[in-house]
Amino acid sequence: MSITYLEAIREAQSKALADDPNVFIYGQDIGAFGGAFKATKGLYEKFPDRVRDAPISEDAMIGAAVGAAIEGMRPIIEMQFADFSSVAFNQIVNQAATHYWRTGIPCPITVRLPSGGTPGSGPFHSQCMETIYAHYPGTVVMTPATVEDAYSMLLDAVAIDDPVLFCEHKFLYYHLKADALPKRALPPGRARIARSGRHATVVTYSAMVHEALRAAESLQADGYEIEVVDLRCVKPLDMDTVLGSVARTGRVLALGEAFPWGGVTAEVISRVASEGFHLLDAAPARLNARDTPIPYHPDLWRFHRPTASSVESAIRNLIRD
Amino acid sequence: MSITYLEAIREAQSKALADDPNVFIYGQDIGAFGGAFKATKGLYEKFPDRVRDAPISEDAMIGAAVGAAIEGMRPIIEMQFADFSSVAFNQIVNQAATHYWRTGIPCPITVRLPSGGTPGSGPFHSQCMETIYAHYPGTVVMTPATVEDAYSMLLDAVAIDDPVLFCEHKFLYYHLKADALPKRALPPGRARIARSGRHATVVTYSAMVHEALRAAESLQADGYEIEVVDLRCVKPLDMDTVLGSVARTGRVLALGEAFPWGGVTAEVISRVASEGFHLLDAAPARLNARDTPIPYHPDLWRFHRPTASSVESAIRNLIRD
Amino acid sequence: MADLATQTVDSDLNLSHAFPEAFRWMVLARTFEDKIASIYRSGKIVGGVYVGRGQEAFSVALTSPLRPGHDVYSPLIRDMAGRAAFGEPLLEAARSYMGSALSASIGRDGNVHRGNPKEGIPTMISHLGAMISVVAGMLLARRLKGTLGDAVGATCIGDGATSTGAVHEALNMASVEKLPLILAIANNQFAYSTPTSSQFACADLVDRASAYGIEGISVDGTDLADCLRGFAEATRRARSGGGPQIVVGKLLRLAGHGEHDDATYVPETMRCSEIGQDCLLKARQHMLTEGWASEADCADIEKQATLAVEKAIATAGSEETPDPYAHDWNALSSEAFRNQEDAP
Amino acid sequence: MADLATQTVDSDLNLSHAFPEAFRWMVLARTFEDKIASIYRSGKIVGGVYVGRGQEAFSVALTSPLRPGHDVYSPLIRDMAGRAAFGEPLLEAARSYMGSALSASIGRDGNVHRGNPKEGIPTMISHLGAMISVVAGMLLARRLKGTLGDAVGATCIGDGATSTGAVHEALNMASVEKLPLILAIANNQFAYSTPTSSQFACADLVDRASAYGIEGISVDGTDLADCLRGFAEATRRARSGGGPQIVVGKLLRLAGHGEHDDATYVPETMRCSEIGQDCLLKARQHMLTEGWASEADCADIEKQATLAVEKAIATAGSEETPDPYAHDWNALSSEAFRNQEDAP
Ligand SMILES: Cc1ncc(C[n+]2csc(CCOP(=O)(O)OP(=O)(O)O)c2C)c(N)n1
Ligand SMILES: Cc1ncc(C[n+]2csc(CCOP(=O)(O)OP(=O)(O)O)c2C)c(N)n1
Ligand SMILES: [Mg+2]
Ligand SMILES: [Mg+2]
Repeated sequence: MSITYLEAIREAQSKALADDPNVFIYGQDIGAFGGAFKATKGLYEKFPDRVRDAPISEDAMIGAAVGAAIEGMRPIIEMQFADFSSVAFNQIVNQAATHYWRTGIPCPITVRLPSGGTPGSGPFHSQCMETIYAHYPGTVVMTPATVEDAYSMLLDAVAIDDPVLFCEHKFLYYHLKADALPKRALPPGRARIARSGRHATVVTYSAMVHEALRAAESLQADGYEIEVVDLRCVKPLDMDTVLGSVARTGRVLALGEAFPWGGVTAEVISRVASEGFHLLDAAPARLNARDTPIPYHPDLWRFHRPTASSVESAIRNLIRD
Repeated sequence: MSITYLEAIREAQSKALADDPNVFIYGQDIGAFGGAFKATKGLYEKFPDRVRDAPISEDAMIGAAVGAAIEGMRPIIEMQFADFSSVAFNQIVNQAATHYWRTGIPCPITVRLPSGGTPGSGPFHSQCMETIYAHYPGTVVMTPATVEDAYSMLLDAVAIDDPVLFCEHKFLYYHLKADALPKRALPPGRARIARSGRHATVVTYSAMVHEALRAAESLQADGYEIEVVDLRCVKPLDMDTVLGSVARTGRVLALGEAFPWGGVTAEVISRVASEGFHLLDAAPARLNARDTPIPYHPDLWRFHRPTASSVESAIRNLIRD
Repeated sequence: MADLATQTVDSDLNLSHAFPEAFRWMVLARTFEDKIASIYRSGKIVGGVYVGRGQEAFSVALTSPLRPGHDVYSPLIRDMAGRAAFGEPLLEAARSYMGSALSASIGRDGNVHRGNPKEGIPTMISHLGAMISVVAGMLLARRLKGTLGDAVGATCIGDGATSTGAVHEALNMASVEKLPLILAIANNQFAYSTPTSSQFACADLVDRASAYGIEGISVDGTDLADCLRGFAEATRRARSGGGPQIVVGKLLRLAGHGEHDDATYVPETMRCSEIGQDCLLKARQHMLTEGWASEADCADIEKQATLAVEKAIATAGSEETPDPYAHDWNALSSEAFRNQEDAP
Repeated sequence: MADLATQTVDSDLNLSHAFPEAFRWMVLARTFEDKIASIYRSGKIVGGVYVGRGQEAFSVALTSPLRPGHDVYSPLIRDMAGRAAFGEPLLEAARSYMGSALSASIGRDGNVHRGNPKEGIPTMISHLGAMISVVAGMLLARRLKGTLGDAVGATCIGDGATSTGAVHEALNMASVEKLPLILAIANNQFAYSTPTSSQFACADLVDRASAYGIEGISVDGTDLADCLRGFAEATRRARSGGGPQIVVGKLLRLAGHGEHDDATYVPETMRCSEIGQDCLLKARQHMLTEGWASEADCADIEKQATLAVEKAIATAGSEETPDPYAHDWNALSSEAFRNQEDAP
């Protein structure tokens, strides 16, 4: 058996629906059609009431999810693309994320954000919005990089009593495959050493984990052992794991696919610099996408986002330093 | 003569309207009423067509501003509170901020965001949103800390051919006074040494500049000379001035009033760590608001945001290190 | 009289019961808010104070047919009367304004930002229009869980808030799902300083109903009886499967936007017109005319209200204010994530 | 026939001129998009391909009464016909799909995301509903500058997009400002897979007009003559100070949502109903019936279209694709800020 990242998301939702009658999914075209990416395929047939097509009203979708959460349900909202959650930004950060703090009543909603670039998707179907949601208090922001995590972290997200932004990466949907679904997983909020090494640490998440792994593989040939930390969750950040790794390697590159100003990489590097300054043997480095919207043309796109080869040069600079 | 920060904003708008027939102001209650904070008082009388009351439609207000900019105008949009721009987030980051890049046609709009906390304002009338807008490519984000800058930077904002988020601080509106409006100013995007010193640098902006100055004043008594850098603009960031200061002091605290995850302070510290690692004699530090929504009760609020005294302790820790 | 778009009024409404009951709550709300306004003016309340002066009839009439504990009610800034009638303890309101540590939000939010979600009263955020979809979601959840029964969800907005995209999305969603949602639109002629002519171009906001294929009712917001009839009918329709309802009240805000605002932009002619009548005085007169109360009874109602208000304010004012050092500074409820994101 | 809410049709419309002209553009649009779809299926276009099959009549009719260079036109994803008629060079369309470095966006955006703001054609973003306020702002600016004259601004959305808050805010704003905005609503029965029954609950989307106090017209979207009459009238009203207009076309999307979608969710009965008729075949038949063209003329029009399309695609396909190394990676136009925010 072989299961893709996308199938893992579907299986997690299927299990969540089966296990808890309070779970329901709401989103555009997710019913009989099974979703723009087929992440809910077959679920409507099994749970016709609890897999519901929404009108094109992202603001109201999140508002309704908060209302349902108040009534004890655990809604999963599928945004058709993460980019369109911009229209629901207010309800996410001001309604959902503040609810527990204002009222003492938790707000267990999961917002699935099909994120990240793929060739030809262009500026409005490619965005990584983890930074936007992580900035606000009251959110948990997950960024699974593997099939196993896509499955187990989505189940975690539904179980968590707080609003979870689940940033699933579209580039990984079909290509990433695992042999089986995991039985056990790290607790949510815990990072993972995806590859161990001793010359430098790359701290990253989501699709960029794979670019980092490819870069590490390639540097192996030159005798460099690169450790790759997969954050899994960008808020909260598991600084223990990050600092533990930096303590071993003395060098760190924070790598992300999002826009360069103030994202996950800034938070990681500034925490490492503040909390682990004396662990550092060289200036910490960052690699992000370029500071423009995400281009449509595949050749521009490949140049806009970090790739194994740009990660490799960034690591080489870091090691040389 | 004495002029407040708020009056400086009004004067700048008055001058912009008088100097250029393509400038107009659009916002809720800004016409005959003169705005919730009276930032446009008297302007409607002078420019009745170009000082227009908008319906409560922040999304459409920004969309309309982009349309007007396409037609060669230079709209100023007043949000009643920065917090309500959350509803216009999509039009700001996806329509306005991408326009030049998508079309080659600049989009000269200024969005005035009355920002930041005051006692009793609570979670939805106190936010600092500079991080949210600075993350996206295609924006300029200004955060004036002085009466002079409120005036000259707002004129800059209107003159700049790109979308400018003008984060004016409500706490400074009435209390901050200057003797006269400036004739000359630093170029936009250039930071300013607000106080010079040699034991440590505080990099900050907006209302926090004054908390930093008070902390520096108090540390002076113990013989510590603290340099305070007022960023003025948080995007683009003037790293030359920041690094120049850190080169002199060897120690840096980044201070901001926004939420702690991934804001201006993260960007500043991670850049200093990356670009000025060898200038640092101690771990760089950050001080932000707490990671909760902004509380209503003044006693909680004063504890939530950094104050001169919490800044002072942060600097003491930094110097001790 | 209530102008009922498609059906005639429910003649079963027992005004002789509902009216005096509602009148009491109106008196209480007015008395409370007058007191709060005067404390505000004395500088003892920080932040904004927004009152429902002139809209008490419309506000109370929305909750009059509701059943606390059974229905959902999401009040807005001018709904002190409706809140009181729906069972909000006066002390809770007082605590919110006085910043008591015993307030529902522990002083985290103030004035009108209070609710009790577990009892069907969501806690409003400031962003106009944002609560309607929350109410829709509560009703949808109950339907999914099979617990909806004949419960309805009621909420209010002003003329200005009708311009928000949020209102449109929520009303449309509620009508697609045919939820028993009642939206009270208080057209008090102004949104802060902005007159309706700069806010919308339809002849009457009740014209919005047809855009959603739902029913709409217009009422005279200065007239308690008309308001009671209109909401009774809307509630009946919603309870019996008629889907979303809108009820538009014509009235005038008899105060500033907030107590800091002297509202000089409201034209004198409007103040002196029909619409500028004080619903409370009219209701009092009606009580006397119908013989539901004597002058002495009314005076007694007013006195009881004053006593209740004074007691609530005194209690709330004597309570501890929140202690930032002992405060729980966690925005997340999950045990695993608490105290993880402390400001560096 | 066009069902005009308040007035009767403008009988002055010279169909014998407008119809054949529009028909030509419909043929060109269909031919072009068929070709693009086939290139997509061969794997040579990356990204999405969305075509206007079945809506060419409605799309072209919107621009038929417009004057390029004078009016504003903001097309959406299914408006190849309208674009062509409004003067968009076919080569520009081809370049966008083929990712030519000479495309207006230099390959930064693709397929339908093209425009020419300087010529009154804003460049769409994907977020549904977001362009209407942009058009409103363009018209407002012209009015402020005194250059509006009798210009109008036209734009389109689908049935699904009517559920966005953005549409509501923009329509309301345009009606408050009484702007000459024409909104074409193509009710093609589906938003991706979602049928109108899950999207709205009003009987007809034209019922939205009264919510804004504006005028609405319904047309048969499969019938070019009806579309032309409806838009001619709406445009006349808008030009003559009548304020915003909505025109709702009933039709069926005769393709998948995108070319990746086989649209099996569209019921066979619907495909076979009146609404499922192909507007292009109907228009062709009408040309013959009215004697505006012979079979040979039509065949010639089709052949010319094929030649034009092949030429445009061949040219665009032979052009350079964007070179990332030589590309200008600046999101800001201001000289002072360029090359400052390079990815660290
Ligand atoms: C989205 C949004 N924009 C702006 C505001 C600021 N604001 C608060 S109340 C108000 C006026 C509301 O008018 P209306 O809806 O008529 O209610 P009323 O005050 O008359 O009861 C405004 C503009 C807000 N709260 N939310
Ligand atoms: C705000 C927003 N949400 C979701 C989408 C994704 N999306 C793109 S097209 C579409 C369906 C649009 O349907 P409709 O408006 O009827 O136009 P049609 O495709 O039928 O022409 C959806 C949901 C989007 N573009 N914008
Ligand atoms: Mg009002
Ligand atoms: Mg459609």
